[in-house]
Amino acid sequence: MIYDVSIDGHSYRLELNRSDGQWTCRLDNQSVELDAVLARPDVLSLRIGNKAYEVKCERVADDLHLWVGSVRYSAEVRDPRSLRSRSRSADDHGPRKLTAPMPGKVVRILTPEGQSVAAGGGVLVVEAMKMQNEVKSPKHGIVQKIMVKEGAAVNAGDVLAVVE
Amino acid sequence: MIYDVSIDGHSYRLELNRSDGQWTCRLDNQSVELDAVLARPDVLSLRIGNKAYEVKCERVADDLHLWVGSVRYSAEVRDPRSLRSRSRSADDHGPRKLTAPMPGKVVRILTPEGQSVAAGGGVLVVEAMKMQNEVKSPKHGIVQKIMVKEGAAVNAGDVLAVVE
Amino acid sequence: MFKKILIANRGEIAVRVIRACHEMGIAAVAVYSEVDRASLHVRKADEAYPIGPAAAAQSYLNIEKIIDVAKKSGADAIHPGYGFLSENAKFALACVDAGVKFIGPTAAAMEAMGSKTRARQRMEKAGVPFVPGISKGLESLAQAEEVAARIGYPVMLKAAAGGGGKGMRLVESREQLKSSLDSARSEAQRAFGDDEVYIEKAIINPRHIEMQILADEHGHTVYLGERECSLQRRHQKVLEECPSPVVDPEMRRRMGEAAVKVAQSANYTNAGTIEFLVDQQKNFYFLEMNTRLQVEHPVTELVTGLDLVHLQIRIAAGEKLPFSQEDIRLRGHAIECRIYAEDPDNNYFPSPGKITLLLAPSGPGIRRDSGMYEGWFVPVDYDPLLAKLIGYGTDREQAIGRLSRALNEYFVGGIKTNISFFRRILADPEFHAAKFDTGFLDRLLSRHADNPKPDAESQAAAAIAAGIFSALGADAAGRDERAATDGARKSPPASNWKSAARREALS
Amino acid sequence: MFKKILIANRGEIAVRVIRACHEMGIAAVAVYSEVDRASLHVRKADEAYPIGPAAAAQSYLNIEKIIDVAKKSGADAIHPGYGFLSENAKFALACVDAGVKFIGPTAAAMEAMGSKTRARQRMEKAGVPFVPGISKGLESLAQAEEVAARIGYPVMLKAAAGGGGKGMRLVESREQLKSSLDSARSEAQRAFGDDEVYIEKAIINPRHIEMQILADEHGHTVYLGERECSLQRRHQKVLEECPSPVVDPEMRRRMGEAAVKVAQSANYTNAGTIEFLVDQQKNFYFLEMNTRLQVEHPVTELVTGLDLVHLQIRIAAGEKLPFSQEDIRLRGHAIECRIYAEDPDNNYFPSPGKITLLLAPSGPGIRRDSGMYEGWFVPVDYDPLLAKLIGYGTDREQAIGRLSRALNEYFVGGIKTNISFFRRILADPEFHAAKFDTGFLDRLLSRHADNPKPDAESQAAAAIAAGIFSALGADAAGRDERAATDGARKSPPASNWKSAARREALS
Repeated sequence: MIYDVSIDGHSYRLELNRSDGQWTCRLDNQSVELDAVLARPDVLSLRIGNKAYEVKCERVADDLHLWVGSVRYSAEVRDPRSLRSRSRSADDHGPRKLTAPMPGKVVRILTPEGQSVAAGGGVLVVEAMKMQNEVKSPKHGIVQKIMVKEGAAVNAGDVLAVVE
Repeated sequence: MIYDVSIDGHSYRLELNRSDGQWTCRLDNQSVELDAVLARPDVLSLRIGNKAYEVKCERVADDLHLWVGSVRYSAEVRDPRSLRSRSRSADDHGPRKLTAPMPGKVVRILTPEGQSVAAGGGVLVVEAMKMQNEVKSPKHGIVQKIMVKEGAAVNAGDVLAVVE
Repeated sequence: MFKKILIANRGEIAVRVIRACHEMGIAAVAVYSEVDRASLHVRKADEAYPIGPAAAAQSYLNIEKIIDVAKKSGADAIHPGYGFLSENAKFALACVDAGVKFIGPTAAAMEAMGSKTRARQRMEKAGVPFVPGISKGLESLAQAEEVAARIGYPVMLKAAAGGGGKGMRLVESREQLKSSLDSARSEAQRAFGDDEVYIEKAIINPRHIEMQILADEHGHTVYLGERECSLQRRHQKVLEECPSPVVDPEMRRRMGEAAVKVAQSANYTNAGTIEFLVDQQKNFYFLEMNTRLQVEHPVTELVTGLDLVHLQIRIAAGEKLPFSQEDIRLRGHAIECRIYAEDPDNNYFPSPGKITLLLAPSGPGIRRDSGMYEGWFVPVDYDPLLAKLIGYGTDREQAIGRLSRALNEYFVGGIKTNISFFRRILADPEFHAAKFDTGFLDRLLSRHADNPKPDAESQAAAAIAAGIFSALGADAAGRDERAATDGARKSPPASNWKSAARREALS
Repeated sequence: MFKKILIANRGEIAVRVIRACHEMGIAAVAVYSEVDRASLHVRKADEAYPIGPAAAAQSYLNIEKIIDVAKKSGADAIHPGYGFLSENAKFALACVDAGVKFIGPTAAAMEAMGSKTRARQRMEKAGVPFVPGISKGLESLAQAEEVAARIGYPVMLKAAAGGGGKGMRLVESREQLKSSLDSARSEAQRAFGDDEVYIEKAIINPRHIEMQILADEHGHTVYLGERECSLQRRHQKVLEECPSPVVDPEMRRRMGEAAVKVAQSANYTNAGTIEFLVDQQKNFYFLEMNTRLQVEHPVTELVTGLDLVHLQIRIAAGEKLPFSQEDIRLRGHAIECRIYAEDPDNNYFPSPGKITLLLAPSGPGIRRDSGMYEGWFVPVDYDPLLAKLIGYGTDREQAIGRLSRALNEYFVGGIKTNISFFRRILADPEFHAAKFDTGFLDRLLSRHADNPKPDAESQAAAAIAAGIFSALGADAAGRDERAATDGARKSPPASNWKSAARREALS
């Protein structure tokens, strides 16, 4: 299996195979001596050579972060041969979905359907605990669809709008 | 649903029904005001009237214990209309299975197949961490079958022998 | 001693008080709003009563309902925790009327210290230093200009009923005074229903240091040492320590004696905290009194070896303080981190949701006071404080070392937390040198890109782990747990949103 | 200071030492046997090296392999924990040869104190009181009869190399002497490969009280107060406290000074413990010295405010003790419970297996040193100590209250533990009154049916809960977790059984 992995913006090409519980691994075409144990769901005990790492996986809505020791990395994984592909990379082509970053209530729509929005421009406002948060467009485009009404309760990861 | 429940040897007749997440409950024919929330698997937050209890369920092999606050009760539940019935009550009729109380190694067979054994008599010996433990017959009878050999590794709950 | 105590609160502080009750052999009565049925404080209580919808005004702030539960349950005392009704004099009076002991000061003492301007007047009489300015609300712009000219710019406008930075304005020059006064007044009116605003000299880069006191009902008042609370974000405390790195025994004695004087001037009883501003020359000025248990009380407990909640209960039960001032000794150093459900990627916006995985630190010198558990849904309706992690050490360096170690062990999956922020603070050389003031954290946060350069090896480990998690798929993911526990509401009922309570301004 | 320390151990003590390393900015190297790959100490280390099969003799006791890892990893020191190689003089020498610092005493000091008879000879010279008897191995039955007649029955036969109650016999009269001597000798030979047995007066209903010492490599030795270790089951400590309820400051000073004398007589360095028997008149007698960190060291840490592992590392790195005897003050009270995987329904037989649910206590005054985690498979191959729960309080009563509260919060699902046993101990009136000796627990366990009469309400709650768990079925059960983690081996490989290691005799 080959993955394109991006860690804090740095891209890796990762080749991983597993047989009999043993992993073989190549990272950017370098062979890596790997021993991995899933201690709990979302918690890996890794040995790379004789170095040991506990890696925890933080999944919140569409955000993926990995904690290695004291450092928290943002991560993106793309699996070219799988449907589990995930990417938020800077691909400006095609429609982009805007999702709720956390549970909350939609209090205001800033850019209605059909209007244009700049990259980084606010499309709607979600509120939790009386704090308000602008959901911004990742690209310049037209707000193709708003999927929620003002006042609607939303969950983390719900699609709120599509920018084309 | 009706259950026969035994707690530390004291028997209860329990009627439980659930609709819309609300429980109705009768205990020994007395109506009980019940509110139950499963906080985690095996952890119940109960309100009986306004009394609050955290009850934890300890399942080890065939043993069932319930922890209520600081007290640990041994429990047996029989559901007369269900296949999930479980009972170790003093029913001397029919064959009885002897199970391993914990993972271990069978180090000795005390009563071979075909021989008779008294209630409380040892049938085989299981060892863990160099400590040895006799598995005893719950009733007087004949050792119908020994399912394991000396030296075998067994897991908690494995059937070791049948006494008829 | 009391037989049964009602805890009029939720979250970690309700759990902390329930624990104290159980440790003393006292039954604990919980109250809970609709969204809190699966909360930890309900699990741990001996009795639990629903008190209404999520909106605090209709539940945790509803005096009538809480007094009603106290009567129904037969509780002989009420502990208010912090926030909610803890500094509400009407509630303290309602307890008296209902014949239930309020574990805290009298309504009269609360009122004496509740308004900042009235408290300043009292300090003036008692001879306790406070920041130069006036002790009454401003009557006019002209008066404001006159006072500001006299004490010198920069000056601070503050709401008399204030807290949490609301109705507060820094004014650098006379030109800004009018618009600042107008906006401070209207913000104070909106936040507290009271537009009284007063003026005082602005202390530049102050430290915020507070003194814990305890007073029994027999006239004995003692101080238990200070807490350094300068590490604040948006006027909210984030990390506190005891002792303060800048307070020496002589300064501690002077601040402590001033604090005792403040408390005695109001006939104060039970636990209380006197907050001081400290300038760069180590002059200290009375700021305000908090007439309740503080969020950060554990650092004092670790360094004094005392249990403040046990002592609050004993005092309220009429016992005398079991020690005198000379018996109190600070030993070692303690630091507290307030763990919030906040998104560090999104300007520390609240991050409620289901906790899918919880790895909790423990071991030497680590205390954890928590209101969360794995599988619980952090409700959107209240303050996002999840837990407090407190590190103790023989000295400050060891406390920092232990806390850093414990923060590396702490992990909350399914929601975002500010844990990584604390790692950043504890790794900061100026924090190690104890060179900070109340503006430190805002400056630290503005230095955006100074994350410690991750080493290439651990970054490669992250890349490999990301691939393994993808390869293992759903089996390796905590969030798709099969067991549908009730602690995890898949989706909060929409009605919660209509009534979302204001985040409590706690300090 | 060291840059990298190898921890030649597993379980909670390996985790505890790794934490200390990280707190001090030192990298930690773990070693692990085949069945320990998923153990917590491997997860927490910076480097981890496999050292062979489950059998301790081929892994954790294999000096060559461990020295080899030390060289390969570039570790500059080795911490042995307790048990395994911690009191092995050959290992300490092998470290010297390899140029790696052994964090503990020298091989010579270990050997001086390792044999009980040689240690007694040394005490005789140093003038430290020890139990009347002989300081050499018995040569004949006739000699045994002569000495027993002189010191008076009852007498105790003990293996010189002994520990954990093996090779030990209480002899009430001359008639029993021959058969007891024979069986003690053969048991000692089997257990320690050495049949040397000596004789001493049997102290009836003694207390077991030990004194912690620390000695740097510059000639300074201090004592850190005593630990009360009388609560034992089958000669294994179960619960320890600091201070001892029967030791007053004067007795502490005398015991402490005797302990320092013992240590100095052997040129002892690093942390060590001198065990005393105390009779009913509070006379104390030297029993033996443990030349390593004790399992129960946390109670001393909580009451002194010091970190013994940090100090062990500093001493080994050549630092001077950062305090003198006068600086050491005991404050408050601490009690430790050793949480074992043991079946209370089955005579405390070991209960290995998968931990399906883990609820861990925390909060004020609670320290938890643990080697387990939810989803982990407790291996059948080693000592079943899972964790230590330590409660601290301003006084003994508060420590008991907090510990009782924390024990009610502690729950381990999937295996059985001795947690309920501690609840029983802490609820016992004689324990509260501190009226106990080394026979207390065995007497408590023999009083079979004195479980606190459960109240009808909580028993009814149990019945209802049992029904609800049945009704909810597998969804409510923790043990059927879908995610197949590697920490949980469904079935231990059969080969483990062939090589099951002897449970370490620790005290």
